[in-house]
Amino acid sequence: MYTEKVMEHFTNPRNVGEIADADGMGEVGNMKCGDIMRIYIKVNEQDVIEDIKFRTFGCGAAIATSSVVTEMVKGKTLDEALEVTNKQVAAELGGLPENKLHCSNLAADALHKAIEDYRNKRVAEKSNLKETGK
Amino acid sequence: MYTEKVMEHFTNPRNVGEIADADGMGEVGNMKCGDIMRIYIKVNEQDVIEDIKFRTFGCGAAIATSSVVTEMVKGKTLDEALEVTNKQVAAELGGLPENKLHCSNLAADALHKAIEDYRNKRVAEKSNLKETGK
Amino acid sequence: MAKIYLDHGATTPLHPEVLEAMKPYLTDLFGNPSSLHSFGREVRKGLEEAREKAAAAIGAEEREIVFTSGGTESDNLAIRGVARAARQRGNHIITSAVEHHAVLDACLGLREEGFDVTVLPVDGYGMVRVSDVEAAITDQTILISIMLANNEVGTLQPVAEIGKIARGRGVVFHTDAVQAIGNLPVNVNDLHCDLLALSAHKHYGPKGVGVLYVRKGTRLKVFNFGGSQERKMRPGTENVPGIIGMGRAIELAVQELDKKADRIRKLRDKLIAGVLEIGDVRLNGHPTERLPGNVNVSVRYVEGESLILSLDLKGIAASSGSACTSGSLDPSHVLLAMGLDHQTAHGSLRLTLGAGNTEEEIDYVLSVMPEIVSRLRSMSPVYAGQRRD
Amino acid sequence: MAKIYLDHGATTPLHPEVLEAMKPYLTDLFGNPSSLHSFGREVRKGLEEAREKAAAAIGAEEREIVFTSGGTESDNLAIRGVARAARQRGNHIITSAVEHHAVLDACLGLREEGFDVTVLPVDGYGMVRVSDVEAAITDQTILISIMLANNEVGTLQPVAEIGKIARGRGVVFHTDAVQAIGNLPVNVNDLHCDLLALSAHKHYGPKGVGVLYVRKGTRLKVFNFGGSQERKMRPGTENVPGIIGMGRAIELAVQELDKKADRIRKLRDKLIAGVLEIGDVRLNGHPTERLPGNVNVSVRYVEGESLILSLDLKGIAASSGSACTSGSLDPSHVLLAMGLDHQTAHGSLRLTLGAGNTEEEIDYVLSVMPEIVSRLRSMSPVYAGQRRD
Ligand SMILES: Cc1ncc(COP(=O)(O)O)c(C=O)c1O
Ligand SMILES: Cc1ncc(COP(=O)(O)O)c(C=O)c1O
Repeated sequence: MYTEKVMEHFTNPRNVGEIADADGMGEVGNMKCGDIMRIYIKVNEQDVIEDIKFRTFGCGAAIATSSVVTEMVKGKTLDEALEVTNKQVAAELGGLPENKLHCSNLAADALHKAIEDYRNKRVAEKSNLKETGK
Repeated sequence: MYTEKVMEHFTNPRNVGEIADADGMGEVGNMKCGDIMRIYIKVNEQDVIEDIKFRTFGCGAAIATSSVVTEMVKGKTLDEALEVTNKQVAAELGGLPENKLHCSNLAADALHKAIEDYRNKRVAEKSNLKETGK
Repeated sequence: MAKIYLDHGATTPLHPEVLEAMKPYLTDLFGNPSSLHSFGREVRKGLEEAREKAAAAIGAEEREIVFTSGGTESDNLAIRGVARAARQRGNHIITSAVEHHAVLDACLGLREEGFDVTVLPVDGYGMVRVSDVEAAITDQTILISIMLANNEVGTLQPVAEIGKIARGRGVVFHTDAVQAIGNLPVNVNDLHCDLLALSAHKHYGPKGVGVLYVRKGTRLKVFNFGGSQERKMRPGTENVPGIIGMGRAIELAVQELDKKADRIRKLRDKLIAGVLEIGDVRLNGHPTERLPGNVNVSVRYVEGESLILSLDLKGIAASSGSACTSGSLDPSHVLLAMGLDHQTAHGSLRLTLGAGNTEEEIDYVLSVMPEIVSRLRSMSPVYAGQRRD
Repeated sequence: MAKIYLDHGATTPLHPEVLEAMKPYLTDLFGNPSSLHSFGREVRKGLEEAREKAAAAIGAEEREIVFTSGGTESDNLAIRGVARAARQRGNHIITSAVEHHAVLDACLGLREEGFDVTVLPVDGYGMVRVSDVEAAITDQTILISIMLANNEVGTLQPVAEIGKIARGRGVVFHTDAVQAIGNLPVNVNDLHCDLLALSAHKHYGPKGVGVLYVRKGTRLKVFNFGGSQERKMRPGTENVPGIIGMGRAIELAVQELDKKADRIRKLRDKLIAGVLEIGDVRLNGHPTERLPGNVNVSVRYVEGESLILSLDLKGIAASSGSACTSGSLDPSHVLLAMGLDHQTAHGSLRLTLGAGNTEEEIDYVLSVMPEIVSRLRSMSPVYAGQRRD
């Protein structure tokens, strides 16, 4: 069913956990479908993802895609990270069973949400700074 | 499927053949159903079946019932023979498969027809005699 | 690595004596039972002996036994066969929300053909209330179908009582006994059922063969046409080795019932107690009115498939009612019908014990479970926030 | 006593390599292929390999193969499945008078549901005329079902031509290839068929398993509900050992085709020639366009079942289209459709050769036949009067 790489990531997931002072956090999925993924990122001055962690409630595919996406984008710039798609995540794992392609393959979406969250916060901060500077 | 006794009669049928100068002949069945039985009888002065023969086109049950009925009534009076039913014939053979009970189990009917034929002829003969005697 | 099979609810291995019984029919005794010659007659004899065994096992007559290709076909033949035959008399069917899909979907599919289907709710243990059945019957009701033992949570249904009511109201009654046979006594007269479905591979027989018991006088309209096998109720050359295997398997299932069920029940109770000790684990299904081999629990904060995969990596075969394994997007309809929320349903784990399991195996399972659960919980976003120790 | 099996048209023994392939799935590999754990995954792998083999054997794609419980189910699923799915487009079905009952009765049964069924006649050899098929098609025609090789008289039908016509007219085309596979090349693209039925036990595979080929894009409305096995076309736990056996059997059937068919054809021709020498015997079916192993003759003045019983007493297994063996009151519908009178039809004898038959066996059969025939003729009331030597 699952490829070896899926099972390897399921067995030894990379970057599990939370980042207490994360710059951005993204969550996708819902309990109805049985998949919830949360991704935390720490971004440096050069817009590079310095640290990334995840927590996932879900099946083997959900855990493995979460794990592999953190590995794929750690050290990448945000713009590079935004180019990663769910499809690429599945391909990186050597493919996923057909019935897992839609519901459990949302890790890239969670990542994008985390980046969005980070950028929204930055915008808010900047406007705060501006206001303060005024 | 068939009892041993059926197979024994099928393998070694008694009284196969014709009686050239039969006193009575009865035929039942038709080619549509695939069963035709013909029974020939020779009757003595005491109304006893002295000789009996059959020819049958048909399945194992048809041949075995023909054979056994000839055995059952040889040496019996006509009245006794008329009491033999298809059911008794089947019982004598230790039973027949259910789907054979109706189409292939007609030997008693053929016998009764032969007796009827004999009696009709006797009536005809007698009236001939009467006419001649007149 | 240890290989521990705890998925007897999904299927069981062949009993060695069942395989022995089948072997001649996989080699020399290959004739078609419909053939007149000796090759056919010998096989016909074996087939009819298997029918005798199946009949004897459930208190039926031989001619009331129809061999099918499995539980699914038996259920469909029963439900759709009765519905179509009784169409003139009424169009109402009663079933329950916790039936196997073979029953539930067969019933629901009939809605398209103008039937009115009542799907009865169950209580928190997954049990149908007899009073609900009674209240649902109308003068249009032609069929009631309620299973004997649930395949997911193991809950036993009050089938004998329901059967009595159905009989009293002149309604045909079908019961799916696929999971029950070999685990509890099954007698068609005690159950007052008109139809009863079995599947060999759930009781140490071969896959691809089942039985539909059809009480004499029960009218079915069949939907497969062809030869005159099984009194035309089930045309097609018979799965001879399968039927021979089914006959032997059901004979053994009944013979070994008491001995086996008691032993398995003890292991089950030990397993349940041990798993509950992990904490934040709830038992699904009835505490006592359940199959001797069934353990079904929900492990909070964790998803079922990931539990199964983790157990599999330790050599333990289990199943779950999570969406990921139910073949649909929703988790088990049985767990939802019992009132579980989605998270709890997704976190369900079914361990079903069978003849081959030992106490050592249970000990092993209990030794690895806590670690597996805590690893998965440590990854879970819902656990992190809501720990309740 | 000699034991000579000449009823391969009824069923065949398992090829020893088929049994070898099945064995692991009767012991260790017992998991349910739907299960996620290793027990299930291993079995799933075997199942999908069997599917590849079946697909390769007939030039299909894997996802076009549906495993069923046999030829009867395949035929019913094809015919009734298409009819119901295409109901909106039309209500006309075309089949032939010499189809197996699984096809013929499935079609005729649809009349009850408002379908219009044309049953095409055949010529004296039992062959359908392509022009008849063409002429029968109307704008209401949704399905044509014509078999590839006849099970009783062995006549091969012009299926490739019929398929081309059906394709051209946009009509779904089903062919029953149950008797053909292993005896002649079967390729779904050369035949232009959308559906094709197979049954393992006719080609040295196990009883109780078959295939329905469903060309992608062909819509079927299934009538069994339950699990999601076989893409929901055929729910229920799979007959795993059966499917594994089917896969291996069809692979072997195709591999060994040329070698086997030529040898059997020679034996067949010898047997036909020898039986015709008895006198007042006629060959039924086409002299050349026939299955390599099929001998079907009518022995005048003699009834078929009594021939079979007599041969059986000599250790020879044969069959007949006489009423006594057809399961109905009439003799074979195939022989009657070919224009045989009742007597000739009742006197039919079918000897079907297979992989294991030898020339010595044929010699033996030919040595005992004359005596058997003359004994039965000597008992026959129709012979006595009409001898024509
Ligand atoms: C309660 C119940 N009914 C019916 C079935 C269907 O049986 P099968 O898969 O053998 O067709 C099953 C097994 O899956 C079952 O557990
Ligand atoms: C041409 C043909 N079609 C269909 C069938 C039905 O196959 P089964 O009996 O395996 O269901 C048979 C065999 O009896 C056959 O010869």
